[in-house]
Amino acid sequence: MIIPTSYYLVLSGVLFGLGVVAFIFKRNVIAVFMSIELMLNAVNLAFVAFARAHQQLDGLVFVFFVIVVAAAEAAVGLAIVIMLAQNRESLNVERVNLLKF
Amino acid sequence: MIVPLIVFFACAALAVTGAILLILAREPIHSALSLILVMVSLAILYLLLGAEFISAIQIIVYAGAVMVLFVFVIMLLNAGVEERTDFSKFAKFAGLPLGFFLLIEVARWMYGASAGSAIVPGADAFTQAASTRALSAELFRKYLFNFEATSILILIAILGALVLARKSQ
Amino acid sequence: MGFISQHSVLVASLIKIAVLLFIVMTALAYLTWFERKVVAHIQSRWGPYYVGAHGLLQPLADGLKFLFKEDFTPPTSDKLVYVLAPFLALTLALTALALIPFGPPYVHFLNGQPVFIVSNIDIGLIFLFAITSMGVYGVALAGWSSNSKYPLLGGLRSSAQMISYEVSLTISVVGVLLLAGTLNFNGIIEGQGGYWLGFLPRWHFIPQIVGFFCYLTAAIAETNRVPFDLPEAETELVAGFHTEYSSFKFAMFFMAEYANMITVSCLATILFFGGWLSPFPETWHWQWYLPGAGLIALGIYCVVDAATRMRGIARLQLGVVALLSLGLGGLCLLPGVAPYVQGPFWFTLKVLVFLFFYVWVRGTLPRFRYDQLMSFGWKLLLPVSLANLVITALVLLFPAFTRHA
Amino acid sequence: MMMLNHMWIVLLLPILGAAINGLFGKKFPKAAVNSVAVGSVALAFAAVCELVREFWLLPAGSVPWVQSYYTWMVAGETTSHPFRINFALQLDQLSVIMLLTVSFVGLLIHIYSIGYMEHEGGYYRFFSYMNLFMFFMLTLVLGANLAVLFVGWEGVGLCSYLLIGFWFRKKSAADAGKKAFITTRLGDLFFMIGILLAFWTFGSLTYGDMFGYAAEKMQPDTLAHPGVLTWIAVLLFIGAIGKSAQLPLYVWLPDAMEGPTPVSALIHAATMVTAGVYMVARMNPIYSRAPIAMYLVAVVGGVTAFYAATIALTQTDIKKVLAYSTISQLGYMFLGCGVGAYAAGIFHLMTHAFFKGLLFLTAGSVIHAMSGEQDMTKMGGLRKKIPITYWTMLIATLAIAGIPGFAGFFSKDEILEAVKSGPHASLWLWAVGVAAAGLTSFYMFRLLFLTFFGKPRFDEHHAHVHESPLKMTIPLMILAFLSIFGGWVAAPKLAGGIDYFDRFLRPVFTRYAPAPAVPEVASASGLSPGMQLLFAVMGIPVILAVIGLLLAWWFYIKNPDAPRKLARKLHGVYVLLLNKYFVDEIYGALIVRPLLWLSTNVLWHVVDSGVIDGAVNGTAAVARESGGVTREMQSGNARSYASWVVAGAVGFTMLLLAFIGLAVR
Repeated sequence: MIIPTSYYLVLSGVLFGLGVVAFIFKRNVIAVFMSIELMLNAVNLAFVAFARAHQQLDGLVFVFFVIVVAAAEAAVGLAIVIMLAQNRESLNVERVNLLKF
Repeated sequence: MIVPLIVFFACAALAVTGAILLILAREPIHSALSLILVMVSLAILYLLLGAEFISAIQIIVYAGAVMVLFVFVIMLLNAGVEERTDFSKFAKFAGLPLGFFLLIEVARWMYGASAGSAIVPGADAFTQAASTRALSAELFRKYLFNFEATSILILIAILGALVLARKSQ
Repeated sequence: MGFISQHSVLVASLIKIAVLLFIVMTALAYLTWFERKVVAHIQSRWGPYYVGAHGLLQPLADGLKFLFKEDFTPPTSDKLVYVLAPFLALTLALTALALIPFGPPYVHFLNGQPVFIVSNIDIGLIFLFAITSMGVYGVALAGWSSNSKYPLLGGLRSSAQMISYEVSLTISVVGVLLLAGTLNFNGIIEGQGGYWLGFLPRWHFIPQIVGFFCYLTAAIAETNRVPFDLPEAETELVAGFHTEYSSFKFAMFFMAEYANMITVSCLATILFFGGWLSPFPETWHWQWYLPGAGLIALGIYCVVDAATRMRGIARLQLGVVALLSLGLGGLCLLPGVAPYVQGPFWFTLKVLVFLFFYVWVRGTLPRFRYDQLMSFGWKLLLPVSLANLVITALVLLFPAFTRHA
Repeated sequence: MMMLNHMWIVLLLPILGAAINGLFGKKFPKAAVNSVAVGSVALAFAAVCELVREFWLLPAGSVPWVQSYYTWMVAGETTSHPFRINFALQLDQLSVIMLLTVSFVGLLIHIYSIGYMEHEGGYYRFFSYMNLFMFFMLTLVLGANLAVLFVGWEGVGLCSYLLIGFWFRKKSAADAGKKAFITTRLGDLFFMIGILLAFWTFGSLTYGDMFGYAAEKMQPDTLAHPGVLTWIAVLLFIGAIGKSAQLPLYVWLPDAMEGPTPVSALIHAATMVTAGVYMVARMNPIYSRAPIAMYLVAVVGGVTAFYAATIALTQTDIKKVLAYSTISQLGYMFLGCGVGAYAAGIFHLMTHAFFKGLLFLTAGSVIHAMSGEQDMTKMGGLRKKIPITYWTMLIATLAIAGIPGFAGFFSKDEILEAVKSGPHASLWLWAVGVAAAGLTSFYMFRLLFLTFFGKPRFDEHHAHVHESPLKMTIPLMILAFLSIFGGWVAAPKLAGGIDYFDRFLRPVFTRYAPAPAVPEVASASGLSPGMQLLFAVMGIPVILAVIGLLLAWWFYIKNPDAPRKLARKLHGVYVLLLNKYFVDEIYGALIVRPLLWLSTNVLWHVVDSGVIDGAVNGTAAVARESGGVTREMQSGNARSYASWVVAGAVGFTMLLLAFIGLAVR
């Protein structure tokens, strides 16, 4: 009994959507970051599934790259978060609203 | 053999619940844990898909390093319960519905996109094809430049993190 | 019967898991005994002595004590995570062992399943790392969830420390991978077969001596052992991340730590010391009798000891131990059995050496300061292991050195 | 053949020196700066010598020797005659002469500068500029087409600007620099037009192609029918006027004396200002085909020679006198070229480089000795105190005055000879030239006497007069030697023999010469060699020179108050000359003030502040207003931003589903 690719893809779609919702919904900066990670993961799943479906390794390689990017982004992002927390005593993105008119 | 299907649905359920928990949890650390849950179940799915190496990497890098960093930061900043402010009316009334709409759209679209390629050969064949050796060959021959580029990216990330950290002291 | 024949793989795995669990648990228990004894002797004490002969029943007593103590959960703690942490720690620690080949793969059941390894997967090493890399959470979450100062600090330290040293750990191993050209444990071990100059075993620790020491250091740090045991530095943070833990949850952390020790030692054995390979050429057949001889010698020692120094119950225990070891020794001497015991015998021997080394280090070295720890990890260990990796790769570019073209 | 194939080395060395000193010189000790600067020039000179040695061995067929190193500019590849300029270098007899002169005099002056600039700030800057100048000058000389020549042309202009304004804190110096630059630029404008016209005419800027085209495909212009050739020649010559400070664009050169004396010696006497002459000589095939232009060159040259000489009579600043004499000598060179005696012109260029360089250096030495005093009326009686300077300057003066036996005599005599009896002879020009010769000797000896003879006119207690160090005097001696014997290559001609210099340069000027070719400048009349020699020696120029000498002696030694009397008698003339014919004032009134008025009232108040600022501010205002409208969206709340992003994503997916989604199904 083999599992159709569409299952995986739909799953990844759902995860991605949830990631988007989380991205909007969460107020905590770190959590927002996590939702980004979630989206990336969803995309990875799609990549692997396609790679499997077309019997090509490129998808896997791309997953590899995505993971690398995610790692880099986490490193810098979290450093920024720390700075943020030190400069203004709140992790709530809505309270960090200097970037405006 | 029904086992893979069971595994798939189990992991899928875990992943989705994890994602939902990530949204609902008020403690950042719980969000982190639920995200780890998602990642682990995804790793199992990768195994199911026959991408052993990727699943291992998924665990090592994501669950083992990135998420640890998250947890570490949460602990360091002692991030408490998140306050559910709603300063942005647009986000409240338009954002979330749009988000869910997008969720449905994407899911539907993915389904449509994959409708054509539903036939999937046995995992073992792919496992052979996607052996670590083959993968590395692909990575270091065809995608060598991109690989190097990512290394530069990592380097820059490290430097950036260093600079930020230094300034913060 | 039909079920078994159908799912023979499943059954075999279950059996192996059960046996392994039993052995490991016992081993953990007696590892504590071993450690206390050795440290005691290093510090010229007797160590556990009264509970059973040579304190042999001490671990049992400890286990009972842990079981019957009150399991106290701090009210302010984050219940879910608080409970989750120790389970996570122990589970991961034990799961890692499932990948270790304790003996050669050609020893197998009727259905062709190898006896000495639970799951012989293609990328074992990476999977091992995957599992150990998750191990951080046990400590970190424990520190966070118990919602108190010292544990938090301990958790912070440990997560930082483990991430930092995991990097060098992995990199120091890559050199071996380059030499072996495979991620499969059995592959790595068999790659180390053969001899230089006829007698010097082709073990990786000779070309990878630098990598080996890097690995050793990083491994000690990974397992939070002295001199890197800052997460639980008694003198600074009462007991570090498990300050708030009592009774059996504490015991789980304890076991997890020792299980990790074992795992890491096994890994060192596999990667650098040829796993279950014997140091002597196959042609020296007398080595087949070594296991049996060793056990019998132990038995005789116990008999003598019991006869001369022990009294009452203790004498009885030693008698039992003596009987066991004599019996096993005799079994191992049987020509039909001897060849199969070789692998496990050598493996265990090497692992024991490493464990002894662990304890030895603990008995001798003082604890690092935190900044020292970090700077050591990032500024010394990482560059060295990186250099080792690069040099290995460069050397391997010369076809003369490559074994797997 | 090595150097021949690698002529660029000659250029590379100075630019390297300039770069090193310019970039790192600030940190270097002076010794290092010296060794870099002088070393690079010395090596360049050595390279030139090797180059010349190899050039001698070259078969006549392969002269001129052209080496193209890379394609510099290309345009209109597809058109009938594309615009393609190679960075090419050319070596022939003319460039050989120039190369030797420039590099050798340059080397000497570099050495001299070590001593002269010792106590100056911006030491490294000075030498870096000097090297840069050497580079550009050599480029100018070696270039194989007008474009490369133009690069050198502008480059030397730039360096001259930088070096005149070397003491940029002194306003007069800075102004002088600007004046020089702008005035020359005025000429360069026409020069550039000339180049473009030349390209338009010949379809190429490479000398060979241009001249070949002119020789084969074009009819020479005549006095009656001036054509495009004349235009090209005239335009180029205007550039030369600017560069070589001829009437009416000479005004910058006297002010250029604000720069350090070695600069005046190198740039404003020996090399750069002669670039114009070189250019005319280089373009000789064109000039020979444009009689009007030729005549113009001759007239401008002759008139300038005389005019500048008259001004020099009354100047009291030692360097100013030399400046005007330079102008007038340059006039001689143009006069020579103008009458078709290019070789004579170049010959005078070379000898002039020697003795005028020497004169400036000695002047510098005097100034050095007087610790900065430049006014001759405050000198005097220096003969005993600085003997070397005195003797060398005497030699130079004799040379420039054209006293027989010295370099200047031969070259000047050759020019005047050509003016008198050349193919384009013109008697009045000859008269002018001769008069100028007399004046030259007068003012030069005036300078000499005022400086070195009579009783000191400064209090000897304060001014501690001292001879310059060796590194300054040795170049003086070498140049003095050259100012004596530098001209003897042409000596045999006077004895009825042939002029080796002329013989050597001849191919350059005959290759494309329009028939009839210039006859070998042999004896003008059928007199016997001895008589010729006599005539030549006793020729009118010489006599006038001697008269000038005597007059100067009578005026400034015999009875020193005679000049004042004379000045009182001829008051009008005196004032006129003293104020250089009020040319600066006239230019100021005619050109500078209107220009200032225009730029202030029109360009500034109307165009700049009105139109341009208005446009800029307008843009800014528009942006501000529009931003004010849309900025409300920028709530600064990340979540709303995210929501907007999602909205966009949704819209996009809708589109995709609308178009592609169907296809996928």
